[in-house]
Amino acid sequence: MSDATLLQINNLSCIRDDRVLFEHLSLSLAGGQMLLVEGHNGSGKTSLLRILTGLKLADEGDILWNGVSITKLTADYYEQINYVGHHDGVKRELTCLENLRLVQAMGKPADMDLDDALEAVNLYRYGDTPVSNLSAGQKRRLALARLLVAESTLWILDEPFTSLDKKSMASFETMFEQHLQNQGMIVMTSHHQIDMPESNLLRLDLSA
Amino acid sequence: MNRLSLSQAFIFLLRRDLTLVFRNRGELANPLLFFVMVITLFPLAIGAIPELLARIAPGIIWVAALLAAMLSLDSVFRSDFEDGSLEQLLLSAHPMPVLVLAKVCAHWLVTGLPLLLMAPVLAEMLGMASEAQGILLLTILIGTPVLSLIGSIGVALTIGLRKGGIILSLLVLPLYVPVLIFAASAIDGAGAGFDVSPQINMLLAFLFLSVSLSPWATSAALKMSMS
Amino acid sequence: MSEFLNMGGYAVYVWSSYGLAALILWLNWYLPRRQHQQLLQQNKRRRHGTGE
Amino acid sequence: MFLWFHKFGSPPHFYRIAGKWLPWLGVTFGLLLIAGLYGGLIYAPADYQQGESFRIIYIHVPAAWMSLFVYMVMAFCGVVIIVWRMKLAEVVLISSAPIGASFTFLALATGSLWGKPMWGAWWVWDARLTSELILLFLYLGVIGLHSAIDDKRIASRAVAILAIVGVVNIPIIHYSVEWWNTLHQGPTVTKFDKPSIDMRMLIPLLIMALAFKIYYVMALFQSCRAELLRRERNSKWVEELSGSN
Repeated sequence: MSDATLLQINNLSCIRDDRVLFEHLSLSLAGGQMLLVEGHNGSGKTSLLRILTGLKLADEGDILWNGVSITKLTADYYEQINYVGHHDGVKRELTCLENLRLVQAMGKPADMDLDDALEAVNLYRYGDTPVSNLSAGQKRRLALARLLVAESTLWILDEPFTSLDKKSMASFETMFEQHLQNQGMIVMTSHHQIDMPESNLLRLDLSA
Repeated sequence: MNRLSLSQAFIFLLRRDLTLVFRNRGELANPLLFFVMVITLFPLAIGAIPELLARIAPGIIWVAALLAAMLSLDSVFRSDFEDGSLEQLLLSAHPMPVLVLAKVCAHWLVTGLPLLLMAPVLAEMLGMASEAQGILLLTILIGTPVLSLIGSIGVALTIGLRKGGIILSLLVLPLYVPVLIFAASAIDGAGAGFDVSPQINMLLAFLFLSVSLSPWATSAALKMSMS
Repeated sequence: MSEFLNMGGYAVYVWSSYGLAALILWLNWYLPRRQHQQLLQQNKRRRHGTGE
Repeated sequence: MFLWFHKFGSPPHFYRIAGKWLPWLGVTFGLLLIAGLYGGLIYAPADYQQGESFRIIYIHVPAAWMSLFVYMVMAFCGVVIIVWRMKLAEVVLISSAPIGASFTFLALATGSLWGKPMWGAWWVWDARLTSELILLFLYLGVIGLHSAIDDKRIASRAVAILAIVGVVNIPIIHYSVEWWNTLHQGPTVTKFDKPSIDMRMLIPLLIMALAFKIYYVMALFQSCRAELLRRERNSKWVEELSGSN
């Protein structure tokens, strides 16, 4: 990954049912940086993240990836991002391993063994267990395992720590730091206190 | 490791959807049961007059197939929509229309194909002429995929709505009219001993048209529904 | 005149067609117009409500 | 050209222009309507077969033409919405739907009123009436879908897709129904639009068709203005508007 990798938000506005969630938002994020989006409920955090993924269209403004609008890039951009939203995006009828295989099939597979990925999120024992038998926290960990098995530069995470305990939070924070050290980027929202080095952390407060 | 090729991704998703259905076997028979029951209602409602039933059999079977196809449509995207898999598919590096086509194919294999197996039994029960039965199967084979493809557009448009069911039928049924006309008339014609290749050719044309166009509309509609 | 109104015995059909057309065209023009005026008034009220 | 398009497409500009045009459209429509009515009801001779009842075609045929025309306009707007995401197209599309549905309903109702004395029944499965009925369902689908989705910008994109899908299907449905009709009823059914129509009958028909078209633009502008106000009630230009009144 070169230093040129850059996510730019240009003059972005989002209006929902007459209410302006945010207006004229501009910032940029380089490799190795993390953007923490803060704000009270309904301040537009999720909307901003979904606009960044390209799932939602902004009412005004543009998102540029290496200088090119993401609406023009589509598939080339999707290959670069990984999104974990409110929903885990895992099928309850399939086992953990089958779910991860699906993630790989639909994206760009990383050079990581699926078993190792499960080990990393502490689910190794559950490889052949159907997801419907997992707890909420375990499902969340499986959802986050997609970050390891599909290669991507930009991670877009909407409340990744929901239903996770302290210990797994800490291990994911280490994983995030690793990703930043590899010149990756993270955009995330979280109600939890984040215990990560402030040096490459940007904060954006949408309630202001 | 490399990204899957397009055809590999298509087959992978098709197999995934089939696996999902077989792990929920209970729901598999529902559209088929509906199809059989609707047809059973007709003799009860209009009287078991053999000539009359044989005369209207193509129409009944096709209207029932149409309704069964429509009612089963909701399941194409429903569970993927609810658990967030759909947004992950939209963010996939593969082109969405191809993935949509895979899902619709899987859906047709489990809902459309069983109708094909059941249709001869029902045709016999309604006393349909045996010359017409082959054509009946042919029209179902060609026609029901068209129903699934067109219907998937309607489902994609209404998936985010709480009460999408009624509005779905309002959107989709008018678009089913041409298939219904040509399929029923092909069976009628075959029963009367006419050459029905024009009707069959029309149905084939509908199939090619909907295979090539509807996945685009469906993925555009899914994108709209997810935003 | 009465011959004209009689329409060669088809008066009911002809005049109800024209009447229906008049009604439908009038409705399509009148309803949006009324809505437009209501919206203008609402806006005025809102403006005065928040402005002062 | 594109600049003009862009300027015309901006909501405040369109709102003003539409307001200015409305009276002129009204006058034109009035004049055409008087001419058309005079031509259709008095000037045109009675049909030798159908007698005076044929005068219903001066409502029926223009309404049927408009029902198709309005759908084409909607599909065109649909393309503009999908490709350029133009706000004005969204407003035009959804404002057109009730007008188009009304024209379709009018064509159906007058067809039925004409059919009663001609065929002796209020409804026959004639090709044109059946196509109009299906077209009405298509219109109702657009209206229903739009009202079912709360977020109006998303709703506009949904109906845009639906209108485009519909317009691809309309010719297919139309020819299927036509074909079905000849198959089941034979070509003996009298059609409204005979190829050899008397000039004195044709001219009023064309005038009425033009009057309906002008009426559509007029009703469309009227309802677009209301829809624009509703959608943009928080924007600056609407606030300025209520200030200046």
